[in-house]
Amino acid sequence: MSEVSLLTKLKDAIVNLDFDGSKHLAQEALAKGIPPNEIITKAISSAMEEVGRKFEASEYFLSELIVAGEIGKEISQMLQPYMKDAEIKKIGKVVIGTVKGDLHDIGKNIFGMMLEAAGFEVIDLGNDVPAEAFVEAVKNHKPDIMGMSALLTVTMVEMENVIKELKKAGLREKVKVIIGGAPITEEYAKRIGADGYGKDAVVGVDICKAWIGKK
Amino acid sequence: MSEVSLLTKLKDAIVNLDFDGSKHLAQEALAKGIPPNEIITKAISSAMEEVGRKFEASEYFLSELIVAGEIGKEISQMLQPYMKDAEIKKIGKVVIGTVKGDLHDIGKNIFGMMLEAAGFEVIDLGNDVPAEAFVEAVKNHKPDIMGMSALLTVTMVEMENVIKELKKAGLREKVKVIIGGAPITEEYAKRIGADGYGKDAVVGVDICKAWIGKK
Amino acid sequence: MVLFSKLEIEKPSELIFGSAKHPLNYGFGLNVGKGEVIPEVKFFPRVFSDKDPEGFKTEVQTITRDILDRAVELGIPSLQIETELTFMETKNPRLAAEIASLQKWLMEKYFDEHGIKLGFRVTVADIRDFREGLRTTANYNLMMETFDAVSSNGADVLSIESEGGKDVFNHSIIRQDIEGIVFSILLASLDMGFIWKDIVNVARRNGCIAGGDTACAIANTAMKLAGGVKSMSLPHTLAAIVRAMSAARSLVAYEQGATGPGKDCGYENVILKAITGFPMSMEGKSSACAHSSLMGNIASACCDLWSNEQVENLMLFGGSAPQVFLEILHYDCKLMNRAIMLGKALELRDMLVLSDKYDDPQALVLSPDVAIEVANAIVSEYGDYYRRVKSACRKIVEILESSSPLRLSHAEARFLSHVKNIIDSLPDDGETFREQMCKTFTGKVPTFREKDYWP
Amino acid sequence: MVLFSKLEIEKPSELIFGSAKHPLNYGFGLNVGKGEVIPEVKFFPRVFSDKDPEGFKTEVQTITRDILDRAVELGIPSLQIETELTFMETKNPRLAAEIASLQKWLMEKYFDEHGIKLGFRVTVADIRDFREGLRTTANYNLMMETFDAVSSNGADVLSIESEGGKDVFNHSIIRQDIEGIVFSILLASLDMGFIWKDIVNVARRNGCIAGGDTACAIANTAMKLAGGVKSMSLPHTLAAIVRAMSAARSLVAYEQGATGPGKDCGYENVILKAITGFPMSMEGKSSACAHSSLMGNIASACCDLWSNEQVENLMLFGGSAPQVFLEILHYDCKLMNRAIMLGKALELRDMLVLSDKYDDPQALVLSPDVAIEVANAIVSEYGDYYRRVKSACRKIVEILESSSPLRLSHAEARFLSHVKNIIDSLPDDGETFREQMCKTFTGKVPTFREKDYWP
Ligand SMILES: [Zn+2]
Ligand SMILES: [Zn+2]
Ligand SMILES: [Zn+2]
Repeated sequence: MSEVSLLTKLKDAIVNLDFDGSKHLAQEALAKGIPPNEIITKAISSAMEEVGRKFEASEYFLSELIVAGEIGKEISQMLQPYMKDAEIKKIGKVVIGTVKGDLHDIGKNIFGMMLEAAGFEVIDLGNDVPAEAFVEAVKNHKPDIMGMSALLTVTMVEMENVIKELKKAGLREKVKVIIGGAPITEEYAKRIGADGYGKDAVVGVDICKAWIGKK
Repeated sequence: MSEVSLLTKLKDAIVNLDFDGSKHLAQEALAKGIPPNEIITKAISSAMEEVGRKFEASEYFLSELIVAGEIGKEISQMLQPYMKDAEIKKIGKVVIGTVKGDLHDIGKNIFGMMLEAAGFEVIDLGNDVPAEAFVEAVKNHKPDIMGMSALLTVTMVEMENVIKELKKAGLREKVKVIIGGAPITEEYAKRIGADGYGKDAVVGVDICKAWIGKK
Repeated sequence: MVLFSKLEIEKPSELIFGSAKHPLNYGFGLNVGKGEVIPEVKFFPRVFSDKDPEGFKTEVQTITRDILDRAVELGIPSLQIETELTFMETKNPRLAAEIASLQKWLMEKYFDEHGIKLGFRVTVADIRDFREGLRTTANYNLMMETFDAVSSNGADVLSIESEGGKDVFNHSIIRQDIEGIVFSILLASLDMGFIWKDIVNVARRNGCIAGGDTACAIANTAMKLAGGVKSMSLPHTLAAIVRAMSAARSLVAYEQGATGPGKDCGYENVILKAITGFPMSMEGKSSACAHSSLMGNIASACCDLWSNEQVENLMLFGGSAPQVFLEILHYDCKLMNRAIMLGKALELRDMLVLSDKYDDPQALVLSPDVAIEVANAIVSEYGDYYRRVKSACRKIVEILESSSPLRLSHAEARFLSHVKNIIDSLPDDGETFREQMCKTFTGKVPTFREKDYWP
Repeated sequence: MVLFSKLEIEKPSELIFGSAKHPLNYGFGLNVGKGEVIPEVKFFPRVFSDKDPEGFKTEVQTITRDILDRAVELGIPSLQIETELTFMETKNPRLAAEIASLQKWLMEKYFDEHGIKLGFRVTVADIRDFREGLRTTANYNLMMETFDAVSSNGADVLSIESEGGKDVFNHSIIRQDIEGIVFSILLASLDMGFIWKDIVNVARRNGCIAGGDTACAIANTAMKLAGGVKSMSLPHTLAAIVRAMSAARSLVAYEQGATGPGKDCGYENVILKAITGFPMSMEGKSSACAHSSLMGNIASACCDLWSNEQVENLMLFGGSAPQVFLEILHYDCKLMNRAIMLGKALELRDMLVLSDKYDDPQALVLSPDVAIEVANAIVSEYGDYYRRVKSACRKIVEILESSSPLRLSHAEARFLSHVKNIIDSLPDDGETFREQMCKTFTGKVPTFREKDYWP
């Protein structure tokens, strides 16, 4: 099998959510000497893009996106020992968390998973994260992007507070801020001074990729 | 016709909401030399009490109470020129008003009308009355009682504010405070430090009469 | 002027939800009264300062989008949105126009993207100050300017809750003064004749629909005063009588050229639907968010649009209150529409009617058979604003007295016979009545002036 | 242990609102499932600090009185109030007892003064911490103490929304992992077997009724994730399948001696009513205040109590939100009860059913005919927690595939055939399945421990 057709098969296996098949094909690719980096960009990343497209076209469910993301992540991890340090470098760093008072995290988790599959390093602060913890994380980890999520209207106001605290700490200009969650709208994001609004995880990841590309 | 039966007939006429009949009978009583004071206590006041009882017993509607109150008031005014100054003295003075933000006044008007029929002097501050105006009125008119009404839940919180302002002005101990209106409850009255709660105008007037009696 | 001298819908079995004799087609593909009941959702913005028009615009935009999003999530096929302008908005025609066009733009977007059929009613506030007079005052002109602004900026249907006669009514209702109440409804009719001529002109000029008016300031005030089943504030029979009489008043809009859909809070719309054949919006059970009533189910029996009346844009667990109430309306409509599809509309209608009809005199008035009797009493005196009010009153008193199993308390029965005596003692002709009443109320009700009604 | 090996209600025409095979009588004269649908109102207190038990008591008292006042104003004949204890209240049995007895005292007062029939359900929160383990932990004991406290202080009916298996479910549902979902429902069944034995004992000791449980943490999570008609978060067929399977889990309460009324948010109650013949509380349209759903009407088709699920004690124009939603529930019930009186209950039920049935797979599950098929699939494997979940799954997939005019998207159809393959590949016996799954989930879901379910 040619390199190209092997990578295409791997990509298809991921798109079809075939975990075992993907694993075998990735091992085969490694055995054939295909550089891990190429496996990641030509098979895994493009599979994730395809799955994202299918989701946007209402052919795939969000839950299938998650499964694809998990397969992609596991295979990437499998490839890591075979990569040179320089190659492991992530395309960007993102700190994410659900704001104070909000105990719901499904949306944030999906976003984090998809960011990782897209090649980002993700630092997940978890749920019910107070403003200070966001500020601390930005100070210590120096991420390119900070993402906040809220599922409840009563907690979404906390986002504005976090941005204020970032400003006070003189960190607002050092990081792009993206927000998301059921009650959030484009207008709200603008009003509180966020840089972007991800109406779903796919859109959110696209925005992050665009920001990194421009840097 | 004996004095007693004449006053009984007048009382009945008021209870039956017969305006013209009441007027004639009152004139007849005056002509017979019955002292105005006696006409008021033995006919008008006791008619009002009877109407109040009928209302409490679900035989009369509130609207009928109002009509009776108006008849009583008009006849009292008719008798005034025949009374000595000492006799005109009211049994007590009440300042009433609907709190700031609230434009509804039917309840307060009924209360005022019934207070007058019961022999009180009533100073009506109207609707949408700011806290300062209540305080000013208590300072200037030195009433025995101050009554506040609210029809809306959003405005009822203003009552607490008025009581606070009274305290600040050192007037809280000089006046009894009664409150009423659709959203008000006994608990609420207690919580904000009012002296009484009138669940309807009849009960409110009874409370005011009891307060005056005790003085 | 259109004179309705007979009923457009004469059979009780044809006075039914989802179907009007003269259906309407407007907005983005909306068909009203043509075999489908459509939710009409109305909201109250949360803006805490009248001095913040930008905040107002953002709030209305958010609410409108929320509503449309929920409609799409639920798969709602047809929807009407009503914007009831506040005083502040009505006094600012430019702001009203901006808000209307913003909402219309959103509606167009959702119609294009999701195919949801949409209609847009704008209700202008009656901003007249009774102390200044009712006609040709600055506020009157401003109000008409706002009608013009919204109708040339997206409104499909124009409405108002006009308040003529309200001062005399308020004075009279709390005194159970039947003469005064009849007089106030006569005044309201005269006032409507004046303002609806102008509204219909504005609507025609801008190619939009003159909807209808509601006796909110009169009949709903009586309803609210009457209160719950055990409340003794006001006879419930009086509230019922006021409702029946108020139909004679609200009819004036249609005589001046309005074509419906009548406005939600006019419970008298059942009677008006029988007279005019125009589709009507109604509210009841699912407008408990705005006020309690004893006719939650029967109010839906003849509706073409089904409304929540008004709900503040608070957040509930299930979404914003306008979204939540849209969802409730939607399921109410879905049930009625399924009954229509199954050919069982009349059976459902009768269940709705009978579930309330005999529990309160106010509910009885909304029963299709009763509504048609009252409607007949009104059109039998067509053209005479005074005599038709009296006629409606006499008819409903007669019906209330003989409607077992409706049980009236002793006090209610006593009150009913009192009304009969009064009504029979009123003069035959409006001129005499006018003279008597103008004498009584001039001075007694400070804002009442004869020349506001007979210029 | 009661084993339901056949259905108590076998004919779809007998699975209907207001009537259960085994009605219940409790509280102040309340008859549930005996020819009348009764509103069950539930509220969420506005107390902003968990550290303010006095504020809590005052708030609950105010809400209870508001509800009872509105009930009297509307002339509501029968009413159930549900108090769902918060974590804070559940962790404080003395406070829970005080609140229960305060509410009960108010109910007695209104029953005495106004003759309104009243029932009182108390739902205790599942306060167990999965990290500590599910059985015989301090929190478990505290929870049982609170059951004891409220049932000896006024509660008529005890309920809980137990959460066994929820961690495995959460992990599995967002991955569409059918095996994991089946396993989580098996875990939930085992957990219920344990806790309901204890709850039934407490109830018997205190002479009150063990109501029922709900698969809220499982099936309602799936429903919420599935979202609106156009949402692609989760297959709606998956949410439907989870609902059907979850009935096998919620049945366990009745096997342990609960007698209903089942708890409102268990939409699987339709299936359970067919199996057990016990009366059920349901929620739908009028619980839009708590969450949106695509089965607002069909959910009422078989209810005996009709609930608003949960509403925060906010103020709306028409009164407090619990008052407003009580009024809406009341009119829903009034319609159903009138249909019963007119001998047209079945016709109304079918309108309610057909208005939603084919619009979403989740609605289809609640249709009486479908519910009875699923119920049969469950009892055909009675006594085997694992096999009956599989059986329900297979049955509902079969029904969903063949239910025209239900239209499934390409993606949904693809998903359904995937489920069929998975279900057919599962082992026959629970032991093998248990071994496989425990291996899979131990470690993967950090809070999952085999010994919590197989001690
Ligand atoms: Zn209105
Ligand atoms: Zn209205
Ligand atoms: Zn629940």
